[in-house]
Amino acid sequence: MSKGPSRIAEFIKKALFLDFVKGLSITLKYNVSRSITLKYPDEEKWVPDRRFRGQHTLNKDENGRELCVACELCVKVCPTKCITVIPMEDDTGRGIADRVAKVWKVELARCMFCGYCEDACPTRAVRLGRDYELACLDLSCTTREKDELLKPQSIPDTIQGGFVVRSSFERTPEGIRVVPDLRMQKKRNI
Amino acid sequence: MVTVKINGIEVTVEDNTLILDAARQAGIDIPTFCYQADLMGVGSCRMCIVEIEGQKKLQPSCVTPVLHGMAINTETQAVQEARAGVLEFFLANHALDCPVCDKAGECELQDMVYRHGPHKGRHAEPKFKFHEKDYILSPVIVKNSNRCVNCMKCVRVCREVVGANVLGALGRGDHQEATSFARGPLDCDHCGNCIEVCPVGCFMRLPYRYKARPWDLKGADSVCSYCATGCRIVLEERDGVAVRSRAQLGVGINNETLCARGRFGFDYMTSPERITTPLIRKSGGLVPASWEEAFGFIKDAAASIPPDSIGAQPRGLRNEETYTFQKLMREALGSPNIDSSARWAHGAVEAFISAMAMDRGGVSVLDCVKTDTVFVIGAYVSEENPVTDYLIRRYSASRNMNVIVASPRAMKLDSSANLVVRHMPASEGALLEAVLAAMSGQEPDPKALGQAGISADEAKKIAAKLKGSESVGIMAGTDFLRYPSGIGALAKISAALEGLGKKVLRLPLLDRCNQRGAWEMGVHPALGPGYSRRETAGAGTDSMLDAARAGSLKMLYLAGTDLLAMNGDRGIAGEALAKLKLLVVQDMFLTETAKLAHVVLPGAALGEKDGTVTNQEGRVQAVKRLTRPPGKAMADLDIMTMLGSAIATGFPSKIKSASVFDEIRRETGIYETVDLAFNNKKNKGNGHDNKEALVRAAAARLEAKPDFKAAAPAGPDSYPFALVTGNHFFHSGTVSLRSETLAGLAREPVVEIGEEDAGKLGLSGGERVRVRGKNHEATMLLRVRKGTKKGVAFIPENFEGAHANMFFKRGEGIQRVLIERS
Amino acid sequence: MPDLATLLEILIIVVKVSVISGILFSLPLPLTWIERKVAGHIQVRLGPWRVGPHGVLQPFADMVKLLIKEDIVPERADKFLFKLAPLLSMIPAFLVFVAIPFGEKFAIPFVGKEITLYLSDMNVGILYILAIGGLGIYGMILGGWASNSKYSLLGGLRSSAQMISYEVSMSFAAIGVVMLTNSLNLLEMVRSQSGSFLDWNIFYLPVGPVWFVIFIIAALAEINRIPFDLPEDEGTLAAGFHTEYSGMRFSFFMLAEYVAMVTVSVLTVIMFFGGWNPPLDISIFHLVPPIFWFLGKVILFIYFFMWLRFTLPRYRYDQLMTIGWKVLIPLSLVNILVTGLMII
Amino acid sequence: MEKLFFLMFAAVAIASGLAVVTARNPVHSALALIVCLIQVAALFVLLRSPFLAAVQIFIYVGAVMVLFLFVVLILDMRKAVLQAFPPVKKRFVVGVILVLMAQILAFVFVTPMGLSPAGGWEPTVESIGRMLFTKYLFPFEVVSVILLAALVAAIVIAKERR
Repeated sequence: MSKGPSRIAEFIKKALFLDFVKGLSITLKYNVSRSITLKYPDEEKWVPDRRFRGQHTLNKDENGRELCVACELCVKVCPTKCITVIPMEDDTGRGIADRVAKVWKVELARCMFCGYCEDACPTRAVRLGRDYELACLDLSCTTREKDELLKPQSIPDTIQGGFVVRSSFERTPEGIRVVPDLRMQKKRNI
Repeated sequence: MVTVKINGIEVTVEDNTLILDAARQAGIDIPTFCYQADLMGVGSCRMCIVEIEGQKKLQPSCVTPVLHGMAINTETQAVQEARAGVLEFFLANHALDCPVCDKAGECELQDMVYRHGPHKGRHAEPKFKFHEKDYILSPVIVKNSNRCVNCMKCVRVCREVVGANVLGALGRGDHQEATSFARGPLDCDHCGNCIEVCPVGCFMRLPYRYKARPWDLKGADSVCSYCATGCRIVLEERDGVAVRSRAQLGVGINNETLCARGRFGFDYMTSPERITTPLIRKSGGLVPASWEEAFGFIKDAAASIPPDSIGAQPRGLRNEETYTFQKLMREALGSPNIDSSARWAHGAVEAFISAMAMDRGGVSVLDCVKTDTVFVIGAYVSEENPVTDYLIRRYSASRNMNVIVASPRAMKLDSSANLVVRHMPASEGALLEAVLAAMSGQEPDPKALGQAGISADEAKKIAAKLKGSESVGIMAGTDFLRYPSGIGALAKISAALEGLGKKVLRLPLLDRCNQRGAWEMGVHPALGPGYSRRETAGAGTDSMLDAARAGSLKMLYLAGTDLLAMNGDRGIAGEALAKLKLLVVQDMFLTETAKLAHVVLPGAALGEKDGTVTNQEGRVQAVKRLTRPPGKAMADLDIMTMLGSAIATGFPSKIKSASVFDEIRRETGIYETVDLAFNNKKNKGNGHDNKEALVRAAAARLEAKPDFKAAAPAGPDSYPFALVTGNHFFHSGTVSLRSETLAGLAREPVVEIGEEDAGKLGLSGGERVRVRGKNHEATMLLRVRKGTKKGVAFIPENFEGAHANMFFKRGEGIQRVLIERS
Repeated sequence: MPDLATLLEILIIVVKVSVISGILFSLPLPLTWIERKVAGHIQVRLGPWRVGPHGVLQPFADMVKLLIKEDIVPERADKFLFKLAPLLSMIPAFLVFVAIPFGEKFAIPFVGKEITLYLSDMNVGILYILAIGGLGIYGMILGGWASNSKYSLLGGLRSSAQMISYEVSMSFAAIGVVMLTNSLNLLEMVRSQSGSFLDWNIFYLPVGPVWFVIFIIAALAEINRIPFDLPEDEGTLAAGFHTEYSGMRFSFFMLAEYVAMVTVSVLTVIMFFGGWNPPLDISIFHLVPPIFWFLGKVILFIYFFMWLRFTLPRYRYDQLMTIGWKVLIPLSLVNILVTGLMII
Repeated sequence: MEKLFFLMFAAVAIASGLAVVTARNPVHSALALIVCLIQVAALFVLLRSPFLAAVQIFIYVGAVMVLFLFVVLILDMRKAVLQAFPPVKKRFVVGVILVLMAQILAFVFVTPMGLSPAGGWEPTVESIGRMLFTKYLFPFEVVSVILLAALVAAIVIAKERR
């Protein structure tokens, strides 16, 4: 019987729809609160943290030599078998060893961005970068060849990431592009 | 027999067994680096150390024999710590450049460290480096001493198995490396056995360098297609391109050894010169066509030709294909004229088969080298069958036995021989007659001795050695097929030895892959499958060529043979081929013969089809398909069946090679008991030998032993050299010239003479000389070989630039030539 | 031959019908936009943004898409019923507006002609609305059955069961209001609530709020809105009865649904919130034309329904039945008794 | 004018009534029955009894038929489903639809025209209520008792199944 009063209170609560009112008040509060949507791609763009795993990039050492020694460990470890490496011999000093990659190709359509290739790489040559705008209108962009991967990515390594920058949305004959303006950074809680 | 206890397991083994072998018998694995069963033990790596109860120090099990009552522990903590310590020391200076090392993934050091090793290094000091960059030892071998673990397997295999003796240890202590003299380029067989035995990435293949990783490769068991030794290889491909060929430890008679041809010569498969589409001669030139067009062309052209045709084949075709080929000729086309280009004396084949007892079943080469006396005659075994040479050397080194080598030319095997006899070319018959006479106690005929160019003493020595042995292995080679005059004597000496109650094992040494298989499949004018005699004998190669010259033979079908380059008389062959109304050539490359053809059908390489091949011993081994033939090229069996069904009714248009082999088993009888399980690596009974894979004796014996007349050397007496021909060490037929790697080892034609002659002529090796014969003259490089008989010059048959067969004319026998500086 | 006055009457009716139909037909355009915006903001995001400023053109884009989309009829469907069902669903939703008043009268300036702000002043208005409004269910049932798809069939079954269960309570709520206002005529109902907001039925204590709650809950269930949208429960039934529909036929269902929501809002306002009466009987409020009061209240309720949709989760089917039969119907019966006592 | 409407409604009512019994597919029968009931409701309107019309639609069309359909839908009628409906040519269907549209127009135009009630008695809710609770009290109560009995019977049958 000790539960009596509380039962009555429960009943009154139910009869007066207090729970509903509470829920409704919460949603009403959100309704009038500021939205957290990023106005991507028109105005803003999120610059990911360094730990973000986007499109692959191949690194070079400080002398500009390719770090990749074409050991194919990334190929071996890749769970989706999306990387193709064909080694070749080249002692012109292009790479850090005389074994360099003739072909270093990743099929992004199959990649699941797990980062195992990064872990397996003995020379830290391959890294998952921060470029995440990978869509295109045909299948041409689903594979990335070595030349493209060796180019620096749109966000330099010196930038820590984890913030929003202003950006502009450009339509060019080659396709559409989001150009971030890395000078203006603002932290946003996401 | 002694009984020892290993890890508590009692095992009874032979006296003098090594602890390691005893442990393996007991099913206990002891890790090793430097141990290899066939090589002398050195105990240098200390990986195999075990604890023997009662002994304070750990002992290397690969050099310590067991004693009765020994109690051995292989997995105590002391042993495990010691192993880890050994590995730690290896790693102290090991380059650890696994990501760029070709061996990574199949590296024994990697596996060992993974299993036994310290997983943390304590060496902080900078590693000692022998050199910064890998250096090239030979056109096929590249070396990185930084990875060496000093197991010395390479040195030992080079000395004990190959006999080249070009590797040794350089430096001392941790600066010791196994390499060539002063790290200079190697002058050896380039066989690459050092690469195969190297447990780490110290010796590496140069052509395979940085091509793939072991886990990329898909392999197919195959058999080397260059000579008739029948070495088992594993061809490996990446992305549909064959990149490596290797032997496996404990598999096949070759047992991890190969020669340069087998290890590096597979790249003819991917040569850009391969024919990828059928070609038809139209208005003078060969133009690409479809298969239907090609078959239609043959059908139309053959319609007006009476069944007088020929097939000739030696190389690259499987048993199934040769069987189907002769069936196609005999049954579908109705022509009895079928022959294989067995060197130059086609008529001698039957006699040779009989003399070498090939109709009495296969003889294992391992049995043959385990006899008391091995008599090698009429074959340049070191160059034509290098792996047979390895086997003789390896067994003769560890056993008490005689090796007799009789040959006009010096060869590598001489160093392992007890008796070397240099006789004149084409005088094997005279030599054997002299030996026969000596055996029966008579004085050898001086005329025969003079003809053979040997002394009576030498003949007596041979006779004495033969007489003094319980068992004799006679290895006779293709010289008997070039100059058949000695075949009768060969048969006689075998009979004489058998008459004395000795066990005689006769092993033919053949220089063409599946040559024996072709004969056994019935590619012979008078013999059918399984050496069964045909009622009506057809024409052999020589008579067919004569008929063609006379115009009575109008069509020729050549499968995989380069008749023009390999026939004994190029003049006759060229004339005959030019007169033909229809010449069909089925080959992988546009050979000189194929260039004359009216229709060229692109065939497949051995690694591109399934089937079986028979080696010189009569051992039947299966080959598996690794890659697909390029372009529109097809497996030869398919070509034959499709051609057969196109021009004859009732011929099946497609047969599986397995069902053809079943038919062969049924029809020939001699293949009935062949057990192909030998090929299966997983097969438990897979040793170095498998007698179940040897062919059985034929039901009917061949009795033909005609005496072939010895022809006197032709040419002016003023020409001092008797010209002999044979295979080049790196080349076998003309296919190997299409292998980029082998061509890189030897691209130019050479003439070889003895040291004495060279000195007399004032010539030295590497000079360009002119060789002048009665019929032909050519310019080539001079090679000087120590120990070759005076007055003997050798030209390899293989080079397209300088055809040896242009020096010869049929019926003239051996030629005299003059060598002068050009 | 009818005289001029009759013809004028007919003309006025035709004009009114066309105006109302036009408004109703175009109603989903702003409503979908508002709904998506409300959804977005309640979920702290923006909603449609890219088509036009703040995405206002998004509904037009959707409309174009629906118009040009392929009209798919499943092969083994009952073709006639399949095509009939969307119309069956849509027509009753429109027919309901015959009886709905939007105000009293409206004088057209400069002409001196007064026109009524309703099509028909039925003396059984409320009954008519309930009866015709209830017919919309056939569209769902037949559409669900004709599609020959298990999801659709289950959706149809659910909607019929749900409709039967809640029609009763809704009718009781209507009866309650009829008892309070003593009329079946909607105009009369509004008239009886004139005065300040205390005269509205919702404040007819203690029974007014109860009737209101019963009506709102039952109406939500009738028009298949969350938390009672089980017939088109995408979690378990793909899209319920309209799974197989596409293009225009699909949009007819959506149209009917939105019109039903408006109908319920309008009914709520008329029955409980004083119709077009301002909340306080003061002259400033009377300056505003009554139609604006009416529309303002309706819009508030439309917002309320959307607000509910993005606040409450969907009920389980057994809960739905429990609420209908074990709570609402007994409660209505008790409330009728109380109401009757109060009236006496 | 009224006669015309009456004939139209009556004809459609009879035709749809026939369709109810002739249609193979129960769903189609139900649909035809609904049409029939609506026609009857329209006839009530013509008889100046809008209340009865509304109740007719409300109860029969709105509730009873929904229940009918609910039961029918649970039946397994795969073969029946595959039959083409309606089993006549397209132009008949178009004709029927045109007639139905004409009826809607009739509804719209006829009802609010303020036709005077027949016989002076006005069938308002009030008068119907009065009649039910005075003159027809006994039948009303009997019907309600029968309904109650039916209700109880239904529950009993449903219970026994368990």
